[in-house]
This record gives sequence, C-alpha cells and structure tokens, in this order.
Amino acid sequence: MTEKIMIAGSGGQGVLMLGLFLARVAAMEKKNATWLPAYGAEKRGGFSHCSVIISDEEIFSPMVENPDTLIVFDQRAYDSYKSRVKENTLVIQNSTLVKDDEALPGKKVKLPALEMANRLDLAKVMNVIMAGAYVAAKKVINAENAVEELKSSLGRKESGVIKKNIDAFKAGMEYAGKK
Amino acid sequence: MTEKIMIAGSGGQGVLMLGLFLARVAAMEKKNATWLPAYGAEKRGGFSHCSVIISDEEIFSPMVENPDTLIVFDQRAYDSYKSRVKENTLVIQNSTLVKDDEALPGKKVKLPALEMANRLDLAKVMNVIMAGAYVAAKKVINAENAVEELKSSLGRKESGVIKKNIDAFKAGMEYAGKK
Amino acid sequence: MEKLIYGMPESLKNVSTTYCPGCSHSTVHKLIAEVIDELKVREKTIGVAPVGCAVFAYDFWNFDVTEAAHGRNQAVSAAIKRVLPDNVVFSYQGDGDLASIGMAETIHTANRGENITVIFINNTNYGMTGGQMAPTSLLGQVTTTSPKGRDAQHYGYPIKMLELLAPLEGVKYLERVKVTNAASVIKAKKAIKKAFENQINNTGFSMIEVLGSCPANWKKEPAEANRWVDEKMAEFYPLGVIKDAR
Amino acid sequence: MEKLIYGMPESLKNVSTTYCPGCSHSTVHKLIAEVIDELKVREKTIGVAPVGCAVFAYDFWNFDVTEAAHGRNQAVSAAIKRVLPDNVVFSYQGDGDLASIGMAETIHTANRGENITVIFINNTNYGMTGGQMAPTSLLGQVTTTSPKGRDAQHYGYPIKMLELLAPLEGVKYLERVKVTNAASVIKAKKAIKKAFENQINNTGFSMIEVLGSCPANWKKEPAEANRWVDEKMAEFYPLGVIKDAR
Amino acid sequence: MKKGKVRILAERCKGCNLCILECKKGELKQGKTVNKQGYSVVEFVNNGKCNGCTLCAIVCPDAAIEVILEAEE
Amino acid sequence: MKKGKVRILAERCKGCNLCILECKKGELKQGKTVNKQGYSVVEFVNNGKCNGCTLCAIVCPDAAIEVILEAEE
Amino acid sequence: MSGKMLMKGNIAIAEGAIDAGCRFYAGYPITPQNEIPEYMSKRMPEAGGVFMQAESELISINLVFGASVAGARSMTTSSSPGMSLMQEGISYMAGCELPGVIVNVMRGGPGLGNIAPSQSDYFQAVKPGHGDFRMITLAPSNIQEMYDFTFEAFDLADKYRNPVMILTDGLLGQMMETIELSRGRKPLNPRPASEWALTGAKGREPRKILSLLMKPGALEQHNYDLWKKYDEIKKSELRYEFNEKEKDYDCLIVAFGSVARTSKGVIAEGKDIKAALFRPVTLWPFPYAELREAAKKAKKVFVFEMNMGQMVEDVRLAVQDDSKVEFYGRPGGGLPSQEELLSFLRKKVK
Amino acid sequence: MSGKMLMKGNIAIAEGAIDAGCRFYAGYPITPQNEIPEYMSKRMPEAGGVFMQAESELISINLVFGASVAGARSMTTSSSPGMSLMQEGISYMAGCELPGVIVNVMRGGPGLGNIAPSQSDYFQAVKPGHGDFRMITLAPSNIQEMYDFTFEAFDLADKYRNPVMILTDGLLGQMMETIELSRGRKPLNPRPASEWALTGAKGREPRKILSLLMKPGALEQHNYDLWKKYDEIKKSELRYEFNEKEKDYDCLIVAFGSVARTSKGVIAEGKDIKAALFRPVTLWPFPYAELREAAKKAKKVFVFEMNMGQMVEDVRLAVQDDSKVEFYGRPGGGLPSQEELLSFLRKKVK
Ligand SMILES: Cc1ncc(C[n+]2csc(CCOP(=O)(O)OP(=O)(O)O)c2C)c(N)n1
Ligand SMILES: Cc1ncc(C[n+]2csc(CCOP(=O)(O)OP(=O)(O)O)c2C)c(N)n1
Ligand code: SF4
Ligand code: SF4
Ligand code: SF4
Ligand code: SF4
Ligand code: SF4
Ligand code: SF4
Ligand SMILES: [Mg+2]
Ligand SMILES: [Mg+2]
Repeated sequence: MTEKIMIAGSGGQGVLMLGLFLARVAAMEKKNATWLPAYGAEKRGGFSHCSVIISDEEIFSPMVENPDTLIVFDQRAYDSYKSRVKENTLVIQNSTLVKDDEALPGKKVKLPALEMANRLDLAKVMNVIMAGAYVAAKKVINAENAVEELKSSLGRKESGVIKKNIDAFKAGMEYAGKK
Repeated sequence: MTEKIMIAGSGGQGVLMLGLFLARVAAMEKKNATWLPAYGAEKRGGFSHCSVIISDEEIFSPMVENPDTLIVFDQRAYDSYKSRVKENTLVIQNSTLVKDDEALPGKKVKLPALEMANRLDLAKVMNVIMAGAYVAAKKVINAENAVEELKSSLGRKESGVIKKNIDAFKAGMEYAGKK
Repeated sequence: MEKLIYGMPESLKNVSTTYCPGCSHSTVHKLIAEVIDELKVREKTIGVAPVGCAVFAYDFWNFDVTEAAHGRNQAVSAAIKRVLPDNVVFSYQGDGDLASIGMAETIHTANRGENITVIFINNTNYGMTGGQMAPTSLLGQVTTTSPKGRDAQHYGYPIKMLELLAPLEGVKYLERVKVTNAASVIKAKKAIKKAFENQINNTGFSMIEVLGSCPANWKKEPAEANRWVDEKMAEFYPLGVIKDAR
Repeated sequence: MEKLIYGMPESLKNVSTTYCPGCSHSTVHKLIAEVIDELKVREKTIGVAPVGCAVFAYDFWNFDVTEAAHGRNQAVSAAIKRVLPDNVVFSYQGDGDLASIGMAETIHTANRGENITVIFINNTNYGMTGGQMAPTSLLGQVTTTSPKGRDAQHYGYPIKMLELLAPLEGVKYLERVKVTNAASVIKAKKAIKKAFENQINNTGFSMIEVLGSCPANWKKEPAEANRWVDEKMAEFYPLGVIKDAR
Repeated sequence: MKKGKVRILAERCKGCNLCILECKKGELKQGKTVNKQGYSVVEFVNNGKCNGCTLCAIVCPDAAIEVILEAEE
Repeated sequence: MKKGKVRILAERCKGCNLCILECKKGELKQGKTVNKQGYSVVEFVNNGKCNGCTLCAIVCPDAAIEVILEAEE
Repeated sequence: MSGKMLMKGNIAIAEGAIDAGCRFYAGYPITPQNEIPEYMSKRMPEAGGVFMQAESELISINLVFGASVAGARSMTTSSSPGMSLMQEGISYMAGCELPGVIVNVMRGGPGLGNIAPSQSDYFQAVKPGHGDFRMITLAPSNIQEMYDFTFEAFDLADKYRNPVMILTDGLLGQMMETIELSRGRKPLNPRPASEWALTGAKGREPRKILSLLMKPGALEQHNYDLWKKYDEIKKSELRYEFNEKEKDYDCLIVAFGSVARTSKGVIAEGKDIKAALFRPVTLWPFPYAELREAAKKAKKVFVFEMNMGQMVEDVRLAVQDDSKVEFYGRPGGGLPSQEELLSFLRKKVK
Repeated sequence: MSGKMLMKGNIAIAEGAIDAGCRFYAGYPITPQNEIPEYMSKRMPEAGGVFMQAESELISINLVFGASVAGARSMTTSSSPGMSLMQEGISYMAGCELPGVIVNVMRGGPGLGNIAPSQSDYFQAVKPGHGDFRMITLAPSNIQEMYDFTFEAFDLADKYRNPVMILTDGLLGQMMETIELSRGRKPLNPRPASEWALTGAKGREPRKILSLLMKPGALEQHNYDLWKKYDEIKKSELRYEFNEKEKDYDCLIVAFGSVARTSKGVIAEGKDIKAALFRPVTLWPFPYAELREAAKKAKKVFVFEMNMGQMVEDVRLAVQDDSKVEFYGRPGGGLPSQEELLSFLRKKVK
C-alpha cells in the first residue's frame, strides 16, 4: 500500500498541520510516512501546500506529483492542482470556497468545511474537518488512532478546545461517510 | 648560450643584490634572464641564496640545481653547495671567509672579497667585488654594461659612494683577471 | 480645487512591498524615498540592499540598487562611493547584517570615515530567517534561539551600535530614531535627511539607527509591536543624536 | 652564598625566540610566562597564538598552545574556555590580527563577556608580512602600503581598540601599557597579572594592549624604536587603565 | 479650519491599522474589503472632520494614503 | 649596599643593548663575542657596582639575564 | 525513546549529534537549516553541553575549531553561502588534524541564490578549500540516515582526527519522515581526545596544535602523512549502496542524497527498463573502483543530480568511457521529479 | 616604456592591471604576494585610480564587488588562505555577473601551511565555491604572461561580465625575469560598464544588480543563462600550448604554470625520451578535447603538479584511460626540480 496525498490551500488554513497530522497517525500505526512542505516566496497570505506519503514499503521521492488523494482548501489551490486529478484520484474539496469543476474525473468529496467550522464556532478546525473527511473517505489510517493523535497533539490545550476538535473531526468523518 | 649561476651566503652580505645585478646587466644586453630568491625561514642572520640564469634562449626552470657558476660568500654557503660543483663549474669564493676544499673539481677564483672590501673602507661592496670577479672570470656579460648598470642603480647616491663601488667592481675584475 | 498634499514619492515604485503589515522596513523605505526626492538626487543615488527582509528593496525603490552579500554592505557601498564620489551612496541594513556578521565591515568603514550614509534597522532579531536572536536582542527577549530569554552570561549583551561607533574619529553623525507614530516618523525623516545631506556636503560617515518593529516574529499586532518599541526598546536604546561632529 | 633573584620563568622554554633583537613580542612573552608562574597555573593554561610574528609562540611557551587562523583567536579562545571553564585561556594577538581581520571576533567576544584574557601587541604594522599599514598605524606613518604616510582621508584613522571596546558591557578590564624600560615593564606585568587574575576570579573579559616596538620594520635600532613608542605612540594611545568594571 | 480628505490606495494597504490610531478625528476605521493580497483595506469614514493633517499618511508604512486638501473657497 | 652580579645567557642574548641603557651602574656594555645565531652578546663589566637591582633583567626582552645576589656576610 | 516517529531532517541531525555525545554546537541562522540551531539552543544545555549562537559562519567554524582543540565533540551547520565562508576554517581544521562535524544543508546558488534544495556544493565538499586536504563526506538519503550518519560522523571524525562533512539539502532538511531512534547505541569514541587535546599540561609535556610548518620539507611531509591517513580512510570507510541482487540491468543510475531516493522510484516505476541504482554514500572517498565494476555491465550510466554536473565528473573518472555516461541535472533549486527522470531515461534508452 | 627589462612576477601583475585600465585595487597583506598591494599603493593613485588596503580578504572581495557595481575595472590579489575566505564573494560576483580580476599567488597548505610555492588551489579555482558557477582561470608560466594575462583578464572579465582568475604561485610571484612591456597596447573594453553598471538612473530606468532569485524557476533559468555564457567561453576563450611540430612523441607531459616551464626543461634535457608538452593555459575552460586528441598519439601521459593531484583529474577526464596516465606531484611547497622530473620520466618510460 502506498498512498500519495497532496494538500493545498493558503497560509493560515492549517494546510501543513493537516499533512503533519496524517503522517503522524501513519507513524503511530508503524507505517512509513513522509511529509514535505512548500511555502510561497512570501511569508503571509501566500500559497501553501504539502505532500504526504503513507506506505508499508520504502518511500522514494517525498514529492507527490500524481496524488492518490488531493485535498484542496480554496479555489486558487483547486485551480492550481486540478490538472493532476486522474480517474482514480480522490478529491476532497472545501466546497465553501471551491466551485466544483464537473468536467473533472475522480471521486469527489465536497464538504463545506469552512461553513461547518464556523458552525462549530472555531474557524481553526477547518483542517480537522478535512482530516475527518479524508479518514472516512479513504481508509488508509484508522479513525481511532486519528482521534488519539488529535488528543495527544492538543495535549496541553483546555478540554473545551480538545472536544471541539474531536467534534470537528467526527463531523468531517460523518459528512464524508454519508456520501 | 645558457649560464646558470648560484649565489649563496648569509643575510646582509648582498647575495640577492648581486644576483639581481647580474640579471639586470643581462637584460640590458637583451638577453633573457631569471632571478629567483630564497630566504631562510628566519628574517635575519639567516641563510640567503639566489639562482640566476642568463640565456639567449627561453629559460625553463629558474631554479639552478647544477650551476655553471657558483658564487659563495661564506663557509656555511660553501659547505651547503659544494656538492653541486662539477668538472666544469666555475667557483668564485670569498677566500676571507671560505676555506678551500682542495678535493673539489672545477675552476676556482679565490678572492679575499671581505678583506678587499674592508680595505676599500666599505664593507657593503663585498658583493660588488664578487660581481667584478664574476664578470672577469666568465665573459657572459659585458664589463662596460656592468659598470653602466652599477652607476644607474646607485643613481641618487653621492658620488663618493658611486666611485667606491666602481673601484670595488674593478678590483674584483682585476683580481680575477690576474688568475 | 483639490490639492494633493501627501502622496507616494517618485523614488518609490508603485508596487506593494513584501513586508508584513506594520513592519518598520516599509516606513523607512518610504522616508528614504521622500528624502531622496526632496534632495533631488534620485538620478544619482545608488542604494545597497542587505540580505535580510529588505533584500528585495531594489523592487521597491525607483533608483539604482544593488544587493550585497550578507553583512558586506558597507564594503560594497564604500567602494561604489570611492569610484563615483559625485553620486549619493547609501547602505541599508538590518541588525543581523550590520551588527552581527557585518560587524567588521561596519567598524572599518566607519573608521575609514567613508563619505556614505548608513540606514540601520534594528528590530532585535533576524527577521528574514524566522526571528532568531540578534546581537541587539534585549536581555530577557525570547527568540527562536534564546528560548528561555536572552541572558547575558550565555549570549552576551545587546550591542548599542551607535555608542560603539561614536569614539571613532571617522564617524561624523549618529542618531537613533523610531517610527512608531507620526511624530517620531517626522523626527526620523529629519535625521535621515541630515545623514544624506552630510554626504552631499562631504562631511563623512553618517549612520541612523531606526528602532524598528518586527510584528511577525515578535508575534504581536503592529500597534502592540510599536508599543514594545516605545516602551522596551527605546528604554534600552536611547533616542536622539549620539554624535554630531560635522 | 649566592641567590638567583631573577631568572628564566618555568613557563618559558629554554630556546631562543625567532623575534628580532629588541622586539616587544619577546618581552611580553616573558611577562606572560612570569605571571603564569606566579599564579601557579602553568599546568592549566592554554594559550592561543596568532598568525603574525608571534605565530611560533608555541615553540617558546612551556604550556599548551594552539594556533588560530588569522584574526580568529578570540573565537577559538572563547570556545576553549566554554568547554574548559576551569582552565586558564588567553589569546595573544597582534594589531593586524586583532584590530584588522579579527575585528568582528574581537568585538563579539568582548560583547559576549567571555571570561578570557587577551594580550594585544600593537606595533602599528603587520610585522610578519613586512611592515604594511595596520589599522593602528599612526597618521603620517610611512609603511610599505602607505608610502606617503598614512593620511586619514584615504586610509582612515588609527583605531584605539581599548576605547572602542570600553562601552561594551561585557568588557571588565582594559589597560594600555608599554615595555620600553624597566619601569614600564614592571607596570605592564602588573596589568597582565590583573588580567589573568580576573579570569581566575570569573570576572570576565580583560584585555591588555601593549604598545610594542617593531625595530625591524620601523628600520630603527631597538633603543630608538622604544623611544618612538615613548614619544609618538604613547602620545596618541593614552597609557593606563581605560576601564575597570570588576 | 482646513478641509481635507484621504484616498486609500487599496492595493498598497496592508491593514496594519496604524493610521487609525493616528487619526484623532476618527476619520479612519478598520475596513471590510479585502485586496488582492488578502489584506483588509482601511476605510476613510468621511465624517467631514478630516483637516488634511497628513498624520495618518505619515505613519502609514506602505505609502498607502494620499491626502488631499480641499481649498477653502 | 647589596652586592649583585649578572649572568648573560649567551645563546639567548640578541645584542639589542636595551639592558645597557637600563643599567645606571655602567655594569653592562656592548659585547664582542658573537653567538651561534650571529648576535653579539652583551657583556657584564663586573666593576663591582652591580647591586642586583634586576632592572637590566626586567627590561631584557629575551630573558637572557640572570641576576644573582651575593648575600652580605 | 524507540519505535517509529515522525521527524524533520534537520531535527534528526541535531538528535544524532546529541546522541553521539556532541557537547558543543555553534551556528548562525540560514535557511533551510534554521531548525538545527533553534533546536540546539534548547537541547544542548539540557544535555550539559555548550550552545553558542555565532555572529557569523566564520565565527561558527572557528568556535568549533576551539572546542575541538579543547577536546569536545563539536558541530556546526550551515547552508551553501555560509559553507563558502567556512572554507578557510575547514582547511585549518584539516591541517591541524582536528575532528569536528560540519553539516551543509545545501540550497540554490550561486551568490545569494534561493532557499530551494540543491546539490551544487558537491565540489566544495569533496575537492575543498586551499591545500590538499580531504574530508569524509556522508550523503544521507532519508531521515533515518540524517540521524545515523550524523551519529557516526563523530566517531569517524575522532578516529581520524579530521573534519567530517554531512552533505545534504533543503529537501531532506525540511521534510519529515518516520525514523527509528536507537537511543541505546553508544558512540565508540575510537580515539579519545585526551590523547591529543589541549587541556593544560598537567603531568605531561606541553602540547601544541598548529598547521604552520615553515621548516624546509616539513609541510610536504605533513601532507604525505595526511595522505597516508586519507588512504587508510579510502580503504576502511568507503560506503555505497548497490543492490547485489539487481544483477540484471542495462542502465545504471548513479545519484546521491535526495536524488537517489527519487531514482529508486524511477526504477520501481520504470519496469520496462532494466535499471539499477548505484548510490555513493561517502562522496569522499568516492567508490571509483566499485562503480567502475558496476558500470561494466551497463550499456548506459545515468547520472542524476540537482546541479549542472558535479558528481558526474567523479562518475566519468570511474567509468572512463564518456560515451556511456548520460547526465541529467537541474540547478538553482530545480527539483527533478520521478516522472521527469523516468522520461529522460526512456528517451535515452530507446 | 619598451624593450627588455627585468621584472618581478608580482610587479608584472600590477603593471598589467594598470595598463589594462584597472582603476580600483583592494588587497590585504599575505605572503607571497605582498609586492602587489605595496606597489599598487604607490602606482594606483598615480594612475588616477583608487587603492584601498582592505582590513581582510572578505572586505577585499566585497570592495571589488562594489567597485565593479560602479563600473570600475577592479582587482584584488591574495594567496591561498585568503582565497578561501573570498569564496562567498566570488560566488556572489559570478551570480551577479560582475566582472573583476582575482589573482591567487598560491602557497603551501592546508591551513596556515607555509609561504612556499604551490598549486594546491587548482580545485578551488576551477570547481569553485557554492553554486554552479565558473571563472575563466588563466595560468601564466613566465613573467611576460604574468603581465599579458593580467592585461587580457580585464577584457575577458568585461566581455563576459564574469570574474576572471589569474592562478599563479609564489615561484612566479617572487622570481624576476626579462619581459617586454607593450605599453602601446590598448585594452579592448569589449562591453563597456556603462551598459549595465549602477551610476545613477539619469535618463534611464533604474537598474538592479542581484543574485537572489526567489520566484519559482527563476534561479534555475539564471543558471541556464550563465551556462549558455560559459559554453560560449568554452568555445571562444580556450587556450593551451602544444607545439604542433612536436608530432613525434611517446610521452605527453601535461603541466601548468611554473611546472610547465620546468617540464620544458625536462623535454630539452631528456633527448633520449620522445616527449612533448601539453600545457593548459586556461585551466577553466579546460582543453579536454584537444588534450584527448594529443594523448592519443602518446604511449604515456605524464601529469606534473605542485600538489597531491588536482589537475590530473581533468587530464584523466580528457584521456579516459587511466592506465596511460602517470602522476608526479609534490605538495606543501615542495618544488619538483627538472632533474627529479626527468628521472621520474625515465623510470616510467623504460
Ligand atoms: C552568509 C550568509 N549567512 C546567513 C544567511 C541567512 N540570512 C539571511 S537574512 C539573515 C538575517 C537577517 O537579519 P537582519 O539583518 O536583522 O534583517 P531583518 O530581516 O531582521 O530585517 C540571515 C542570517 C545568508 N543569506 N548568508
Ligand atoms: C587569511 C590570511 N590573511 C593574511 C595572512 C598573512 N598574514 C600573516 S601575518 C599577518 C599580519 C600580522 O600582523 P600583526 O597581527 O600586526 O602581527 P605582527 O606580526 O605585527 O606581530 C598577515 C596579514 C594570513 N596568514 N592569513
Ligand atoms: S519578518 Fe519582521 S522584519 Fe521581516 S517583513 Fe515581517 S515584520 Fe518586517
Ligand atoms: S618583524 Fe617586527 S614584530 Fe616581527 S619579530 Fe621583527 S621586530 Fe618583532
Ligand atoms: S489627514 Fe489627518 S484628519 Fe485626515 S484622516 Fe488623516 S489623520 Fe485623520
Ligand atoms: S497605515 Fe497604511 S497600510 Fe496600515 S492600515 Fe493604514 S493605510 Fe493601510
Ligand atoms: S642588576 Fe642592576 S646594577 Fe646589576 S647589571 Fe643589572 S641593572 Fe646593572
Ligand atoms: S637586553 Fe637581553 S637580549 Fe638585549 S642585549 Fe641585553 S641581555 Fe642581550
Ligand atoms: Mg533584524
Ligand atoms: Mg603588528
């Protein structure tokens, strides 16, 4: 098994953290994983994306060119990467900010992550919602482990925040699971 | 014609200047010439020697290993270099400071240069006396040109000094010429 | 009838800078541009941009600009000025650049009394590389390389560059300013102008230190960052003319 | 009964140095050796020799000595001291080394307040390479690279290193001495001793500047060279304690 | 009293809000529109109190404010 | 008055003559013998005036002078 | 700590150093290696060692020089422009036979260049500075090796009293990967510093550490002595990766560091091509003979680098038949992708 | 001034520079090149130019950078350790495409080494610094060439907007030889600085000079552009000395700089051996193809250097048959004599 994930969006949306999260869960499951960030030349407001690979075997280049899964947070990211989508690519798109291109092949999960996050009253959990959707849509990493990792990564935060994150994760899972 | 000269002595004896002088006269005569200095690791009181090559043709290495002429100022220099003396090497030795090794082959000019210099009341001309001896003993460079060069190199010195130098040069020539 | 009484100076290009919101680099860029306009020397000015957040300065200023290797600005500037004594040459540097890796260049250029203008943005850290400690970081300041706050025993003391340069005879004019509000910006501009005028009058080496803010690495809002400059930095680094030997 | 009341210190090897007759390097080598003997720290002293005429110092001192790259002595010394805080570490440097190529190392080490002793031989030129101008050469001084005498406009001003370092907080003790006669040698030794004692007492950075003579490159007899130190150098470089902040 | 007004160069403004602090007339406020670079652009309130003192422009790091004096007729 | 004497370490002496200047008793003078390094070694006159003041030794750059005090019996 | 964990390359280097007993670190900020000094500023004091933020790369390398003189296991890290500034200091360390670990997380050049990954300091690493000196140069290819090689570098440096370089790039420095830390592993410390370091001449003769040798012939002899050591290193420390099982190949790919892992992907993907990877692990000493042997069976030897062609010269020296060697490289931070390399391979093979 | 005169190598360099219109010199003392800054301190002001005594080699090279930015023909000189310190600055000049002449009068290394002649900075000159840049590297062999090459270096630097290096050694720097100065000769100034230098944006758009290229792909493209220029240089500026008349040889000797002249003596002396000299004059670009051609007729190719074997790698790259190549070198200031080289030759030939 080798799963190549590309995650793209803008600075501040938690793109890199989402990638890191997925890779950490994979590590917990004793899989091999790589995470490769890329920033825009500018510090803020810029483009942000990362490549994550999860595999039972040796991972070669950590750069994902042809993703098995593409997770996009906004329109600019979608436009930049949609050409990479193939027949069997899973696309998880933040439908609040992404207008779907129907001509595109691939399996799609369109979830209004920003809306959902606002509803949860915590804009910062948008990426956690996306994570939940990914875990549900593609069963590469285990949901329980993901929740574990979520907890441990938020270790010192107050319990309300932890709960909200778990709720967000579950909401994402649920939304994607339904489809 | 290629003439390889090695000049050796101690710092302060005018070893390097003598070499330079011979090379300059050669240049004046439109010959090719090289001059290569070598100092001891210490600044003063140290060993001093130089290689001079005069030729009508291209000069290869400026280092003289097997001199056609060896000019030595003192015993230490003599001892260091006498192994290089071959059948047809001309050795010009400052007999005031050098004890002749009779076993040595080669043509020898033994002149008491230091004594002669002291007699001229100008210890600094020892090297000029040696120059005179060289010019007389080996007719590679022209004596008149040498005197010219001597004058021009002393250009701004007072006339007494210039005269003494010319006298020294001639004394050296004369001494060597006699032999 | 309408009259434009404040607008973009000609010496600034009409592009947005890459600096973070509220960053003092932007302010000082503008002031330099205004001064150069006022002195009518845009066409003979040569700027030397540093390695640091201001490395892209050549994209923002509307006159000739080169970029020097990290810390070497003043060597580059001095040579340009020696070759073109009738031009106006200035060096723009951050604290990492001027006070850390470029210390030798700074002292020697100042000591040679080179007739150049140096604009020094002290924001108490290495902005571009992500907020590491600089020689000018305050005691107690937490940075990415002084996680427990700078302590003198391990990290040494914050350097006051102007006070360090003051004893050098070649140094003619030194002033420390800040740009945290309109009043201080006006003062800063006056100082910068004087530093350029000195050069034009062949007075010799002038340097203006600007206590600058780095909201991004300090993790403070621009206004809060300026407050930190007003309260903490200006307390340690005395404002005003440090030397005027013209 | 005879009693030896002055002899070679144990911290000096019984070999002749490579210095020219009358050279101050020799004198200061001897004084350092005497001080180290008196403080009984020979077995825990580590000296750092410079690139310059004193590069062979490890052949003359009878304790551990390393050689640093030109100008980098104080970086090397600081690291040794940090690793071995209980040892006695000193840096020995010429003016080319300390005040020219090593300027950044000097300022930063002083500013960090490293607990080391620096002995600085200012002989106003690059002795080893044949008498070129140094940052400390006096105005008007003719050297092989200032054939018409040093003028401030082209070559800058002579640097007073101690006065330059004095404002730095990390710096605890600075004194300038000379070694031109017995009286001044005695004073110089006292200063050097204090600079070592400071280190032993964890006081911090101490530096002694010795106005040294370079008879060979100055083309003066030793006595005449010393007179030049007494008259010209000491006039420009004030003798005495420049800073004592212990 | 002089009458002034202010023009915000939207694409230069970075929403640092330093100008707001500086305007004692309350003529500037945090904006809602976002420019191409993603910064929310400050807004000129235009409540008639602006006297063209230029302090806002002076403090603006990004030379994003033009100040215009309306000649008193 | 104390009585002293001086021993010149010939191979260390470089003939700089700084000690001669320092000795107010005239106990040191330029030497005639040359050491292995080619320096002419300073000479102790030994005119009985040496009081072991050590000034010559203190000024000697090359630690070439040993001073000995002859205990007054 | 053990088991799989996700770690950033730069942090793995820092951890490898600490576990190997590094107790002196000096560094100056430069992207893409800033995580190392930042992490060290916290970890080094915890480990009882000295962290110094140098005020320049010149100061960094000379602090490391000093710490090494004093017998501490010491390290500095930087990226390309900073490494150029260390050339003199490195030559001095080699001349003085001082151990020390130097990490170069390469970025695009020349000049200020950019902060993207690059391999354009290969020459500067393996044919370095002034004087005929050499450093063992280890090129990790994954985060496990970033840790392991750094750990081992300290032993190698001590064993030969010579600086050792870790040559890596911004890709490996910035990426994260699962690794296993073997915290139980003890450094060997094959030649303790107490044998030669300056610690005060207590109960022994004074020591000196130097690189100036002015007596006629002395420096020449010192060079021969150094080369005796280098020859020993060539014999004992040569490392490369070449899968013996992959006997059946037409194409031999030679690549190091991050490009080597991409090349493995190329081989895995390009099943239509019979290719094998030869990966030099020590760039100096370079596995000339071994590569030559391996190249014999190949019709073509492909060299992939992130530069305009540097290691390819050593490959050519090994293969001694330029007609066989094909180079593909991208300079200035251009990252060759697996697809791109594979299509180059396909084009050249058919 | 014309006709034969005796001149020291270092002075010939200074004179060549002044005659070529060099009007900015910065240098820091280091043996064996001190005569250059000393002489320049007098001559440069006489010629209406700027002499600056830099306070370090870092300052030297960055002063030259600045003078070049301002459009002046400029030069610095140093010796091996100082050259290591200039590596960053040189890379910046190449990255910014700034002309400038850099002279390295090599001495023994590594570290402080000694002050005897050496050729151990060959690598540092032709495979330099960080980033994939190159410099035209001229290796004079006599004092006439010390003058001529320095003179020409300024035109080459301007023509390609690139630093040019004169790589020589203490032997050539310190020796004197008869030369003819051709004072009438005018520099060509093939690409005047006014086209690109920063002189104030009067009547034109502002200019910028830089080496930072952060936009994706920009630095990569810049490297390709540089290499287009380098390829042009390879075609147009390659120089070597190989006597076409000497068709009849078994042994080909390859040597540069001062060793090349010794090698000529070897050939003249060793009449029993049929030998010819191939002397690379530009070390970069290196005459690979020409040497390869010349080597074909030889049974053996001898490489003589004053180092542990540096140019020999380029010779091997050219010859592509190691069994043919024999190396003899001496490091750390050891000077191979004519006798010594001849006896090596005789031993290996029979
Ligand atoms: C030789 C070298 N070392 C390090 C760097 C990395 N570097 C880039 S900018 C910078 C620091 C900038 O800090 P500062 O000068 O204070 O400017 P700021 O960004 O804070 O304005 C450093 C260390 C470099 N480019 N070159
Ligand atoms: C990097 C480098 N630059 C230059 C030199 C040459 N060099 C050797 S000693 C010296 C100057 C020494 O002068 P100073 O420090 O004043 O010592 P002094 O000899 O006067 O005691 C120089 C420039 C060198 N060895 N290394
Ligand atoms: S990082 Fe700091 S100095 Fe750099 S642009 Fe942002 S605020 Fe300004
Ligand atoms: S050259 Fe000068 S500093 Fe050097 S040993 Fe001689 S007198 Fe002393
Ligand atoms: S010009 Fe003055 S009054 Fe008008 S908006 Fe600006 S600060 Fe306010
Ligand atoms: S100060 Fe300038 S950049 Fe900041 S909010 Fe106001 S107009 Fe915008
Ligand atoms: S000890 Fe005093 S009296 Fe005796 S020789 Fe020395 S200086 Fe003269
Ligand atoms: S001072 Fe010392 S070295 Fe000089 S002459 Fe006297 S004894 Fe000799
Ligand atoms: Mg800063
Ligand atoms: Mg000196």
